[in-house]
Amino acid sequence: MLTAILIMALGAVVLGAALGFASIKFKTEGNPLVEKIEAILPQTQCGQCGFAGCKPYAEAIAAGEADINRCPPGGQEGVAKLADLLGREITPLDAEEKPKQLAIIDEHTCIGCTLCIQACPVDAIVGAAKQMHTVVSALCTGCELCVKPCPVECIRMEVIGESLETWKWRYPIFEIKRAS
Amino acid sequence: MTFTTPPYLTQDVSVRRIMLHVLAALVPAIAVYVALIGPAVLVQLGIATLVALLGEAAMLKLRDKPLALFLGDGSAVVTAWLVALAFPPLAPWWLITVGTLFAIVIAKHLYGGLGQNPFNPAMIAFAVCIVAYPSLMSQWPPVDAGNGIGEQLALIFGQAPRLDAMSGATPLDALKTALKGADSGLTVASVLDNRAVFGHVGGKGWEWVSLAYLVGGLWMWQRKIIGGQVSAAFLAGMALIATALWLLHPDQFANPLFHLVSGGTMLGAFFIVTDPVSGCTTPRGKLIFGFAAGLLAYIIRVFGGYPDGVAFAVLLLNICAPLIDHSTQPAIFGMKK
Amino acid sequence: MLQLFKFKGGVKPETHKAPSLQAPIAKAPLPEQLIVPLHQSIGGVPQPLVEVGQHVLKGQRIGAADQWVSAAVHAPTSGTVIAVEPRLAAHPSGLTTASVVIAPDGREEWIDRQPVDYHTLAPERLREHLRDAGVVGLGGAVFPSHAKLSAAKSVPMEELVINGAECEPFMTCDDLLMRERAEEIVRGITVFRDLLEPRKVLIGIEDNKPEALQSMREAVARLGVDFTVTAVPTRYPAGGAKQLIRVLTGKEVPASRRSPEMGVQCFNVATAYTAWRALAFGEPVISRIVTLTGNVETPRNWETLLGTPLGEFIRLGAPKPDTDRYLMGGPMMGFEMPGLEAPLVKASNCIIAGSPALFPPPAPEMPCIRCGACAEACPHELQPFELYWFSRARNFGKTQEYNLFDCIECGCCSYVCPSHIPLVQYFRFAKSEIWARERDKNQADAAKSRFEFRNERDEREKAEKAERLARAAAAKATEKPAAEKPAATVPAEETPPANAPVDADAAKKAAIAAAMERARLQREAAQVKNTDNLSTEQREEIARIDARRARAPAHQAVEQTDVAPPPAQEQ
Amino acid sequence: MTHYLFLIVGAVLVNNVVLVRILGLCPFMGVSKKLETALGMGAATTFVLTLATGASYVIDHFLLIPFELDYLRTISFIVTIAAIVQLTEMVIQKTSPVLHQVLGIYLPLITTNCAVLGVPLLNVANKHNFVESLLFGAGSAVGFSLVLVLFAGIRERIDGADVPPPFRGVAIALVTAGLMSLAFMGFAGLDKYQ
Repeated sequence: MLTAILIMALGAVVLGAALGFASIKFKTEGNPLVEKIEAILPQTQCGQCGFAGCKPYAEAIAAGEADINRCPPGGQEGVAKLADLLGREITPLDAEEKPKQLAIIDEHTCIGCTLCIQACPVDAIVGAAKQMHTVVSALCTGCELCVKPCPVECIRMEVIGESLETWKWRYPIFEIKRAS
Repeated sequence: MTFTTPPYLTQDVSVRRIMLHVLAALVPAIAVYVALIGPAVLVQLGIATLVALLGEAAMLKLRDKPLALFLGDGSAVVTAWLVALAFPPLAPWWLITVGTLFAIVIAKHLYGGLGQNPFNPAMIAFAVCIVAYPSLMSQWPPVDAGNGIGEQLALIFGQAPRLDAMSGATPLDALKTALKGADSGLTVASVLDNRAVFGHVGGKGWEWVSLAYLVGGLWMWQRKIIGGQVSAAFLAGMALIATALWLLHPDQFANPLFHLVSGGTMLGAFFIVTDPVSGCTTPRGKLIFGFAAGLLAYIIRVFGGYPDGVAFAVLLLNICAPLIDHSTQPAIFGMKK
Repeated sequence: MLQLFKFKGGVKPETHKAPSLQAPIAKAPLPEQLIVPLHQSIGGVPQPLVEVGQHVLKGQRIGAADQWVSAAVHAPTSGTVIAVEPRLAAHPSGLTTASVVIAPDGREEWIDRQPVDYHTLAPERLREHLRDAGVVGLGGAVFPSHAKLSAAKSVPMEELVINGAECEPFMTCDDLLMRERAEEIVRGITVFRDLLEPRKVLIGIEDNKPEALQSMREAVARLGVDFTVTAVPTRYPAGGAKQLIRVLTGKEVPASRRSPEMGVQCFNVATAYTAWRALAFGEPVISRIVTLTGNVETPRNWETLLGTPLGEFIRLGAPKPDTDRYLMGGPMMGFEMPGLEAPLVKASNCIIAGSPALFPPPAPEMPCIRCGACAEACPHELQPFELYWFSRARNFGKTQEYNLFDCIECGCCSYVCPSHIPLVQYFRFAKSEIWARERDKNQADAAKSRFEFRNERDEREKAEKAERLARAAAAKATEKPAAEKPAATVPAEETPPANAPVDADAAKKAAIAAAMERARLQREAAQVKNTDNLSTEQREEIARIDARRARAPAHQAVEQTDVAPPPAQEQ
Repeated sequence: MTHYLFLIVGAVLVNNVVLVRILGLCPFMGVSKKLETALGMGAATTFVLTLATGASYVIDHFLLIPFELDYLRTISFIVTIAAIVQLTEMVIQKTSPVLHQVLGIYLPLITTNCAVLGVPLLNVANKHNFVESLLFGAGSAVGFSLVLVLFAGIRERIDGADVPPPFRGVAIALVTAGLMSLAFMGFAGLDKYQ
């Protein structure tokens, strides 16, 4: 009995020492995964995931604190990509998927309060106090963060239409049933 | 808005046409087979076809796919015929039913149906049944058993004792059993000398069935339904190892010709390994696939525990196929060295 | 005899070329209206140079190339501009594109055409001249030709390949052009040769066009140039630039490289012809030869003004009653025109009237059985069935692993597919999805950097403000003793316990500082924010918006300033 | 020599640890969605398994048997394996963070992977000597990695297949594993020839 205890204790000590040594020798810092996750997120910085921007959300995902299905601009496809990266199951998006949008300021109503300028996370609104503002459409991510702060409700979101440059070939769908 | 897609020109090719060619290529072998064994073969083919079509229809219905289109493509019938030809001709009706259903439902439709099965359905049917019912699957009637049609039907539909009439085994099995028989001291030559069982080269009568498969296969090759590389590689793989071992120990190993014409070699070479869905598709991949399958088939039939190795060899290579394809991608235009 | 090489794959569909070869090229009559899209070539969108109501002359530039890879567009005839607006484009999408609509005056009044002797021009001027004459690849790819006319710096130009193969079924416009105007083509090639200085010039023509071969050989002999006119075996897509280069030179140009890097360049015969017309006659590209064939009573090749609406053009051939669609381009790679209002453009080499009998509706798509017929037919030696498998599953990463972007969309794979899978459609779908993703990704990256920049700026501003507050507090503290002395006798609450005053003072100072800050911001705010780091387009956009705002009723803004909350309120 | 060959062939193919002995299914199902991760997991398991068989042989023969402590065999094996796994995890985390993230939960799971415990116990049961133990361990590990990689290849392809919805994902993967197992039955008897 005693030998048994002794031997087990000896084993524990040896293995413990080895592990302790390894934990010092192979210490890791930082998490390169966050960057990979962030690269998948659409960078709208809209906060719809409940985090203050894409990076905090990426950090939360990497730490296992947040689900991967909370990014509406990324859509179901973003969820699939994240699931693929992280080896998790694909879950349905935790919100409604919206087409890509663009903020438009009605320049006749705008009073030049600059509130939307402060709200815009990507500096896509230009203008000055008491002067009308406008959205630089190429920079707008469609995050809707400027809509709420406007005191006169002059900002609306418009769905971006297709042009010849952005037109995409459709997925070939053939009605097999009808054909047969 | 719907889009029409180029090319607007079409030519007369279809899956149905390919499948009909395969069926036509099987006809000579079936004819010889019937002449040797009797109408039992046709009964088995009938059962398999019926079950396959019913199973296919049920699965299509369940999966909400167009029935007429897919039933008409002929792929289920091809599977059914291959199952029927791989099974012993006097096996009970339920055995072939189980096999065919397994092939159609599990090996084919669970993976999405036509074109998507990673394993050859007919070989899955054979493997399942030989593992589950080894004795029933090993009972091959001697070619000159002289059973009448009534007797054969009774055997298939289970109203006769399955004893003496079924005493035969395939030539391959007979050879293996004879050689392994305890201290028999027999050599291959002496065993094969028994013309009553082994005929001229590969088992009495069976050499003619094999020849018919070969004829059908060559016809398909000539009609460009099959490419021929896989078949050639398969036969080469088997011939190579058979020749090597035969030259080393002619007493222990049968000659390569015997192996080429016996068992499922020819059926496998032209109708099984040529299945593009579960096989390899790259030029080099096809050669590797065929060669390795031939090699493995020989190893399993000679050293393993089953009477023939074609089915298992093909299934094992099916497992490897995606990886072989992946690692043998041909160089594309402009990227060759 | 030139040694020919082979390319793998390819198909041999029935050519259907004979009907439209019966008659010589004819000049199409002036249509009632011309719709000239500004964007007719690869590259930048030309800016309109004309306004509604303006009278234009035939050949007058109406859209200027806006960057190096871009080509000008011209008025095809004299007349009045009646609209500059989006019109239906000759494009499978059915979308519109900015177009100049011209009502012809019927006088066909030319601009002052200035022939130039290209030998006197510096190569750079010559290229600009071609760009401003709107010379683009007329084989169908419409890549601006001047941008292809420079040799690579490190690789000497070895072969100049001239493409007269015309492998698409039905199409005969190049064939007739070579038969009738071989000399001008050869002269055009001479220009290209002088710019690129290749060692050899190889003209490849499919061997099913003996008349064209004959005519080109004669022209080459007549002009005494050492170009090699070679018959290449008829096999689709021998007229693909990469395939023809392969056949004539043995070189294979992969998708990842440009052909000059391999010492070879390729032009279509019609391009050489228009280049010569542009130089020797001062005529910009305002018309092209268009084959009108298929389900029509009188198939023929027409020299047609660009901008002719499809509806007017097809009347020339008298379509049969069962015609249900019109294809632009060949039956292998072309597309269905979205409507009769769509105009003919520089890329319109052929219009085929289709009927259910001529082009039967596609058979239902069956699953792929991996038979490999497509891989055998693929001239780029791809594995189309693998590409299909992953495109269908939207696994785009895998499609790129299998070299999706080397696909030239020739349609051979779809043509031979026993399962009737529209493979090319799947590949186009995958390609445009990948491109869209690339765009999104670039946008996301830009947004991210702007977001980070903004955050940094916020931090900096906060820090600066804190510093200012601290400085202000320090200043106040030095002032304080002086201010406090006279008030020494006031009640105790004015002089609270030891550490309390700091807090109270700080609060007071902060309030003052905040007020000052507000005032400062108010002053500063008159200046527009966020205007650094803007690209030219963005500046232009702002300029346009400013202009619009200038027109907007000014009083509105004034009235509403009253309701405005205090500006730049932070926290 | 042939004896060792048969031992290895037996361990890799005939008695494949996953498809015939049905051990170690957890990582087999979990880490076979992608080829790269399967390769990584295969390498990690091969490393751990070979090390574990060696270490457990040493412990068994120099500690447990001399002191007649065979009743502690299972627990001491588990502890040894756990330590080796922990070590591997640290090394992988340091050298390949992405692989570490991808292997995720499965890496610590090697600890309780029945294959890793099963092979040393089989060694004891079959009375393998040290070399045999190592070969058997390495063979089993190679067999595990082999089928894992092949399985990943098939799964990547099935991923694009039009599998009926109720069978998508793990269900069809299990069916596939079953059919692979069926195919591996073809090897039966190969290690017993003559």
